[in-house]
Amino acid sequence: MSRKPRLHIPPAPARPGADPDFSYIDIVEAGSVPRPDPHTRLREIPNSLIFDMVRVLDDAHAPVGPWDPQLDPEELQAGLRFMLETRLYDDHMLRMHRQGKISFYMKSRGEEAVSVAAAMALRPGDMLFPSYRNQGLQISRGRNLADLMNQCLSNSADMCKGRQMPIMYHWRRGNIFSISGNLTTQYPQAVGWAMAAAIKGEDDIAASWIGEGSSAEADFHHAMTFAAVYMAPVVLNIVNNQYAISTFQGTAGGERRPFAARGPGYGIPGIRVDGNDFLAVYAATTWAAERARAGTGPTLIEHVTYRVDAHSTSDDPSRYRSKAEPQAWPLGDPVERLKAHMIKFGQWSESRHEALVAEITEQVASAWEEACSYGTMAEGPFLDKNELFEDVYRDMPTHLIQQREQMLEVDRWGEEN
Amino acid sequence: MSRKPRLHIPPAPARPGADPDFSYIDIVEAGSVPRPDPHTRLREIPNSLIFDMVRVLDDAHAPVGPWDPQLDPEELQAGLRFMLETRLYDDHMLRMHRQGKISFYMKSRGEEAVSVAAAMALRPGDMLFPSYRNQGLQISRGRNLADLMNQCLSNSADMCKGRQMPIMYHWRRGNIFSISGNLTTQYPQAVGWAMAAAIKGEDDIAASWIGEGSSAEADFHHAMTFAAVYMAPVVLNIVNNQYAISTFQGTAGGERRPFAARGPGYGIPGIRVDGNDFLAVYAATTWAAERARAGTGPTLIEHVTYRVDAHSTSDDPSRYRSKAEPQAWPLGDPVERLKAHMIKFGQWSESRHEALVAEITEQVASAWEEACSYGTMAEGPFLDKNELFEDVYRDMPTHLIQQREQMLEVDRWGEEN
Amino acid sequence: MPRMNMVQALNSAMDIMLDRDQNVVLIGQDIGYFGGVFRCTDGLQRKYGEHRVIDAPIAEGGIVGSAIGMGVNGLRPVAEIQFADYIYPGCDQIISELARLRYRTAGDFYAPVTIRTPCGGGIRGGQTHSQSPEGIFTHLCGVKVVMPSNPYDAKGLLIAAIEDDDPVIFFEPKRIYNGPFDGEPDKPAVPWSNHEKGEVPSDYYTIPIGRADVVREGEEVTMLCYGTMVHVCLAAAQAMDVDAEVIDLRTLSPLDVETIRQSVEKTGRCVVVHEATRFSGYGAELAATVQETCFYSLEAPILRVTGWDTPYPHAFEWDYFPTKKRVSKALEDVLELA
Amino acid sequence: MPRMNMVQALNSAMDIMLDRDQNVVLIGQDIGYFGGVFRCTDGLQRKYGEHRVIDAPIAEGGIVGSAIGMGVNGLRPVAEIQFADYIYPGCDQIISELARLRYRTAGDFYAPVTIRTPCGGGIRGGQTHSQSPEGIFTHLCGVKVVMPSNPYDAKGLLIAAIEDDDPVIFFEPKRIYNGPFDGEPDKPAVPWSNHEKGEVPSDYYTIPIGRADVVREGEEVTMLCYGTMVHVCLAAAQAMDVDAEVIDLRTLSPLDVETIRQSVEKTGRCVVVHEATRFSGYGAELAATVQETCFYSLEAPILRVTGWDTPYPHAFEWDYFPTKKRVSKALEDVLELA
Ligand SMILES: Cc1ncc(C[n+]2csc(CCOP(=O)(O)OP(=O)(O)O)c2C)c(N)n1
Ligand SMILES: Cc1ncc(C[n+]2csc(CCOP(=O)(O)OP(=O)(O)O)c2C)c(N)n1
Ligand SMILES: [Mg+2]
Ligand SMILES: [Mg+2]
Repeated sequence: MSRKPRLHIPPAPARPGADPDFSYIDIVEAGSVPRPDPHTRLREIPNSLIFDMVRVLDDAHAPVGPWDPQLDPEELQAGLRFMLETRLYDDHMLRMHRQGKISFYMKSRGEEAVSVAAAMALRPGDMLFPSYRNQGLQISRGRNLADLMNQCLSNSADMCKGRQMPIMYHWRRGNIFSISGNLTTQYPQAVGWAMAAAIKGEDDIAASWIGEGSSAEADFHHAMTFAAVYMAPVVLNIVNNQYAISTFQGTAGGERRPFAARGPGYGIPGIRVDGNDFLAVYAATTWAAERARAGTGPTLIEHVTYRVDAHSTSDDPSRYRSKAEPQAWPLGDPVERLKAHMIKFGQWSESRHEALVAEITEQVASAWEEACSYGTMAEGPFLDKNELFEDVYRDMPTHLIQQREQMLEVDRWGEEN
Repeated sequence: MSRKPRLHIPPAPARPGADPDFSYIDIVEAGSVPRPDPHTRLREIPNSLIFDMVRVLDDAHAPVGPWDPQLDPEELQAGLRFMLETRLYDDHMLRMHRQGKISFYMKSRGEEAVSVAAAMALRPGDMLFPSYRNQGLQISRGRNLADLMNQCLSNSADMCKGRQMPIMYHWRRGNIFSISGNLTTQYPQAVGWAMAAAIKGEDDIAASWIGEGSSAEADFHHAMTFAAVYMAPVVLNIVNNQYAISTFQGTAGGERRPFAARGPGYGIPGIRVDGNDFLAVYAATTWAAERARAGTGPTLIEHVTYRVDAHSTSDDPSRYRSKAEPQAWPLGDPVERLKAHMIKFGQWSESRHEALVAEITEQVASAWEEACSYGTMAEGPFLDKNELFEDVYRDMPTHLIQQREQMLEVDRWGEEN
Repeated sequence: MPRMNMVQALNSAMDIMLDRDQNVVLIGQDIGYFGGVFRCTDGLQRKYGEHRVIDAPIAEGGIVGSAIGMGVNGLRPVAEIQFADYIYPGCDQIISELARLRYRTAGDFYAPVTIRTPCGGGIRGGQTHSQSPEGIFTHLCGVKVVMPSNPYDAKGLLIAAIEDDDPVIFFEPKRIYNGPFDGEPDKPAVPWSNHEKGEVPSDYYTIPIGRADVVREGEEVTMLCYGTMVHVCLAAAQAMDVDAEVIDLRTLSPLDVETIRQSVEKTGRCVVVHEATRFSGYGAELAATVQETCFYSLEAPILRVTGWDTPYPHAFEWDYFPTKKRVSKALEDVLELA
Repeated sequence: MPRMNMVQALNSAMDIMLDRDQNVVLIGQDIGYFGGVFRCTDGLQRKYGEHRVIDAPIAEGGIVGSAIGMGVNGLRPVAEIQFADYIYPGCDQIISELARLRYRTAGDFYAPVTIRTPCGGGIRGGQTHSQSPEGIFTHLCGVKVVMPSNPYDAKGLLIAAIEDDDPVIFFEPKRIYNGPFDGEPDKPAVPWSNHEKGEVPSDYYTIPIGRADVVREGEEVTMLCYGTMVHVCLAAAQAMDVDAEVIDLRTLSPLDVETIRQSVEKTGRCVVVHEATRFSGYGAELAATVQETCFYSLEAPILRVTGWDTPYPHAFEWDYFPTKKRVSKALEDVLELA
C-alpha cells in the first residue's frame, strides 16, 4: 500500500462529544410539495415528491397545502391516543426490562406517527407486514396491550407460545403478519401477498415497513422489482430514523440521495414524507393506498424521522452519537406536534391531555397486571414444554415425537439422579 | 377466486407469428444528448442521459454531437477487427457444437460493440468482471483464440483444467476475472475489487457486465449499494439485449423505466447508450472510466442492444419470439455500422473488409487446429484425471488424497472385473 | 395406461392441480409462455392464464419471498428454481422464513409453498448445472424434502407436495427426466416408455410423503438411495448378482426410518449412495441413523458411495458420478468385510 | 501471561494481523466506530483507520461479495456477519463463489476471506439469535470451518484463518465469549480469568487449522464436541465420574479423523455433542465417519446429543440446549449399552 488510500467513507454527522449537525436533512416548508392525482403516471409525478418533503403541519401547527387530509377531530383524537398508548406502552416495557421482567425490548419513541397514521389510513382488511419498530400498528388496530405483553413474557397466553423473542408479535385476526428477526424478509412477502390479492381480484392491499438500514438487504431489491413488474397493490415504507444500530443512514446509501429516490428507478413513485407529522404520514399513505387499490401500482414512502432512544435494550447510543442529538432533531416530536395542532384549533387541551396520559398509564398498568396473571418469566402459569415440538410441521412427524419423549426421559432421569 | 384477476403481466412485444414491434424502444437522434463533464455532480447531470440515448453515429454513418470520441483510423480498424474476430469465433464455435465437438456454446452476435468498445476504452490494468456473453473483452485484450477454444474443449491446455463448462473463461494475466454460472455474482465482486484499489490508493478501476435479466438478482442491489456508499471506482454495465432466455426485458422490470434509471436512485449516474454504436459505447465507457479513476465514483451504463441468436445452444428462440425480430431491430448491426462509418470516411473499403474476413476466418481455423492438437473431447491428449482433486484447497487435505486413491482403486478394480 | 416420461408426469401433476384448485399458481423463470427450460410447464400458461402460470424475474430470493406472501394469502404456490445450483439466492427466504413461519407464529401463519428444482449431474453441465444440494435442506426443520426416481412417483409425490400444508422442496433428478439411467455412460440412452414406472395414470393420485419404497427385496445388503441413484443401485446389484435390498427413499425428510430399520436388521449390511458431495452430506445422516437404529445387526461398516468432495467437474464427470462401477465395487467391499 | 476473555482474544488476533499485514482489512455491520455489537473489533478502527476497519451496509451478500473482490485484488478481508443466523443472505456468494473460485479457475484466482460470525444459543436470543448453522458449511468443499472453545485457541485459530489462503468460516460460540459455560444454566456465570485457557499471550501465535485437541484423556468413551459443548462435555464427564476422552475438534472441516480414530479405537464408545439441530447435521458426519473408521472397535452405537429438530425457542431454551444433564444421561446410556 504505497499510495494514499482514497476509499470514500460516508461521514457521520455527530459522534460523541461533537455538536449535533442535522444540516444534511433537507427540509422544505410545509405545504410546498404539490399533490398529484394518485393515478398520475410516474413520468408526470414531480420530482419534488422525492427530493423535497411532504409536510402538512407548519411551524405554527396549522395544516397547509394540498396534502392536508382534513381529518375530523375524532380521528385526530384517536391518532393522538394511539401514539400515546404506543409511547407509554414502550416506556412501561422498558422499565419491565430494567427490572428483569422481560429479556429484551425495542422502543419506537419519536416514530409513533409512522405506524399510527399509516394504520389509520389503511383499511382493516389490508395486510400489514411490519418491522420490529411498528408496535403502533398493533395498537392502532385495537390490539389488547395485554396480548402484546404476553408475547414479551413468553407466558401461557403468548400468541407465539414462547417461541419468539419479545416484540416479535403477529396478529392473524388483525391482519398483521409475523415479525421476523431477519431484516427485510417481510418486504417481498408483502409483495407476494399483494400479488395474490390481485390474482384473486380482491381489493385489499398490503403494506410493509423496513428501516433505512434494512433497505440495503437483497429483499428490498426483490420486493421493488416484483412490485414494479406486476404492479402489485402494495405500499412499501422505509422508515429512515437516521440510524441502523450504530451506523448512520449514509452507510446504508442515503448520503447522496433520499431513499425515496430508489422508487422511480424501478418505475415506482417515491414520496419523502415528514415522518413526525401525523397528518403528512396519513396523507401520503392515503395517496399510496388509493393508487394501489385502484390497480395503478405500488408506492415507496420514505418517512424521515429519528430514533430517539437506543436501538434496543442491548444498545447504548452514547457510544456512537452525540448525546444532544435527540433534542436537536429538526422535525420535532410527533406526539407534541399533533397535540399542539389540536390545541390550536380548540380540539384538545392540556388538561384533557393530562387526563388521557393518566388514563393510558392506568390502562397499561392494568394490562400488565392481566398479562402477569398468565405467567411471567419467573412465575407460572408456564407454557407446556411439550409445545416445544408442535408447529414445526402441521402434523408432528415420528422423529419429533421421539425427541419429545427423549426430552421427558431426561427430565425423569434428572429427577432420579 | 370470485372476482376478475388483475395482476399486471408485462406484455411481450412479439410472440411467434406476430409482427415484430420495437415501438417500445425510445430512440433519439444521434448527437442529441449533452455530454456533461465527467466530474459533474449527480444532481447536475441531465436526465436525458437516462431517458434518451447516447448515440454518436447518425443514420448517414457520420459521427455527431458531443460524445464523438474522435478515434483515429487505426483505433477504428482495431475495433472492427476485434468485433469481427468475436463474430467469426462465435460462428466457428457454434459449428463445432453442431458437429458435437464441444458440449455447449453461447454466442454474442449483435452485441460485439458492447464488449469490444468498452475493452478498448479501458486500460489494460483495469480489472474486468464479465458475464458469459462478453467474449469480445477477451479478444480485444489480445487473447489467443486457441486459449479460448482449449477451455471449450476441456482439453489438456484448458486454463480451467476441465472444471468448467465451455465459455466460462478467465484470464489472470489479462486481468479478466472468471465467469460464473451463477448470474450477477461478479457484480459485487467487481465493486469489492474496486474498493480494494481505492484502499490501496491505486488508480486501476474495475468494470463488470450483466444482462438486463440478471439485474433482478440480489447482487445487483448489493453492488449498487456498496458502489454508491464507498464511491467505488467501478463501471457497472447492464447489457439490455431485450431477452433473458425466453422472457422479455419487461419481466426484469424494464417496462416503465430504462435500466439506466436505477443508477440515480442510488446516487450513481446512469447512461443509456446505443449498444450497437461502437463510438457511443466507447464514449460512454471513457466518460465513466474517467469519473471512476478520478475518484468521482461509479457509473451505471445500460447498453441497448439485441440478442440476435439463441440464448445458448440449448435454446430455440422460435418458440417464444417472432422470427422476423432480428431484422426489424431498429439499432442495426454494430459491425455493419462501424464498417459503413469507416468506408464513408475513406478509412475502409469493401475489399479490405473481405480480405479481413478471410484473414480472420483463416486465423480462427488455424487456432482451432492448434487447440485440437491439445486434445478434443474424443481424442487425447487428455487432462490427467488426478487433477479432479486439485485446487479445491491450496493444499490437498487428507480426505481428498484418500478419495483420489479410491477413484484410482475403482479404476483398477474395473479393469480386473 | 398412458406412458409418460418424468417431464410429462410432472406436467400432468401440475395440470391436474391447477385444474382442481384455483388457488394453485406456478411461478418461475421461463415457465410461462416458454413452458420451462426443461419443458415441465409446457402448455400450462396457455391453459390457465398468465396470472396462474407466472414468468418471474431472475431473482430466486424474490420468487421464494413472493411465494411465501402468496401462500399466506391463501394461494398454493409452486415455485420453480431453474437449476438447484441457483437455489442459494433463495436460501434466506427458505431457511429463515418458509421453514419457520408456522413455528414462530404457533400455527397462525404458514405458507404451503412447493419449490421444484432440477438437480444432479451426468449431463455435462459442469459445476453450476449439476449440483445436488439436498443435504443443506434436509438439515432444516419445518420443510419436507422429496426426490422421486421415476415418472409414476414423480407425479404422485408432486401432487402430494402441492396439497401438503407444509413447505416441500421437490428435487427433480434431471438426468432421468427422459429415461432411467443405470450409471453406465457409454450405453445408449433408454426412454421411460419401456419402464414399468413410465406407466402413469392420467388422473389424480398421490404418493404419500414420508414413505420409502422397497424397489428390490434382498437378504444380503441394504442399499439406501434416491433419484438417479436408484437405477444405478439396481443395475449394480444385478451386475454383481448380489441379493441386495434396494430402498428408494423418495422422501428424504422426514425420513422413513422404520422401513430402513426393518431392512438393515434383516441384511446386516448397508451401502448408502448419493450424488452429492460426501462430507457432511445427507448420506452421513443415513449412516448415523442406521448405526443408531440397527447397531447390533450390523456385520460391517456402512459404506458411502457419493460424489467426491470437489465441485462437479465438466471434463471428468464420469469419474465424479457414482457410476455402476463404483457402486458395484462398494457392494463387493461391504460383502467382503468381516 | 495476560488474561483475556474470548472477545479480547479475538480482538488481539485482528489487532496483530492488521498491524503485521497491511492487506488485512475488516468489514462488517457496526464493527467500525462502534467496535461491533459484541465488541470484538473495539478500538481497531481508531487504530487502523476507516479504510481498514469498514462499517458495512446491512447486506450480508454484499459483504461477502465485496470481500471476495477485495481478496482477488490482493487484500485479506475478515468479514463479520453480526449473527450466524444472518449468514443466509450471503449463502450464494459463499457457496457458489467463495468456495469454488480456486477450483473453477484452476488456482488462478482465489480469495483468502475469513468470515467471522457468532453462533449458538443459551443467551435468550430466540430462533434468530441462537443458531448453529455449521452443518450447512461443513458440507461445502473449498471452505474450511473452524469453531474455537476458549480464548487461547480462538486467538491462535483466528490468526491462522486470516493467514490461510483458503476461505475460512470462523464460528464464535457467543455463549462463551465472556466465560466458559458448563451447561448448567442455574449456576452463576464464571469469567475466563480463572480458566487456564484464559491465559493468552499478547503476541502472535497460531493454532494449526485441521487439528483437534484432546482436552481430557480417558479410556471408557470418546466425546466429540466443539465450541460451548466442550465445556458441557467436560462437566458431564466429571459429574458422572466417567473416564471419558473429550476431543475438542476445533476445526470441523477438514476434519482431524486420525485423532478421532485413535481415541475411539481405544475407548470403543462414542458420544457426539452439538447444539445445532440433529437431523442431517454435522454430528451425522461424525457418527458416519466414526463407524466407517472404527467399526470393529465399537462396542455400542454412537449416540448424538444435539439441539432438537425444531427452531431454537425463546421460552424453553434450557430444554432445547444440550445441557450437562442431557449429556450426562447420554454418557450413562452409552456405557450401559452392551
Ligand atoms: C439479516 C440481518 N442482518 C443483521 C441483523 C442485525 N440487526 C438487527 S436490527 C439492525 C439495524 C437495522 O437498522 P434499520 O433497518 O435502520 O432499522 P431501525 O433499527 O433503525 O428501526 C441490525 C443490523 C438482522 N437482524 N438481520
Ligand atoms: C442465479 C441464476 N439463476 C438462473 C440462471 C439460469 N440462467 C442462465 S442465463 C439466464 C438468462 C439471463 O438473461 P440476461 O441477464 O438478460 O443475459 P443474456 O443471456 O440476455 O445475455 C438464466 C435465467 C443462472 N445461471 N443463475
Ligand atoms: Mg434505522
Ligand atoms: Mg438479456
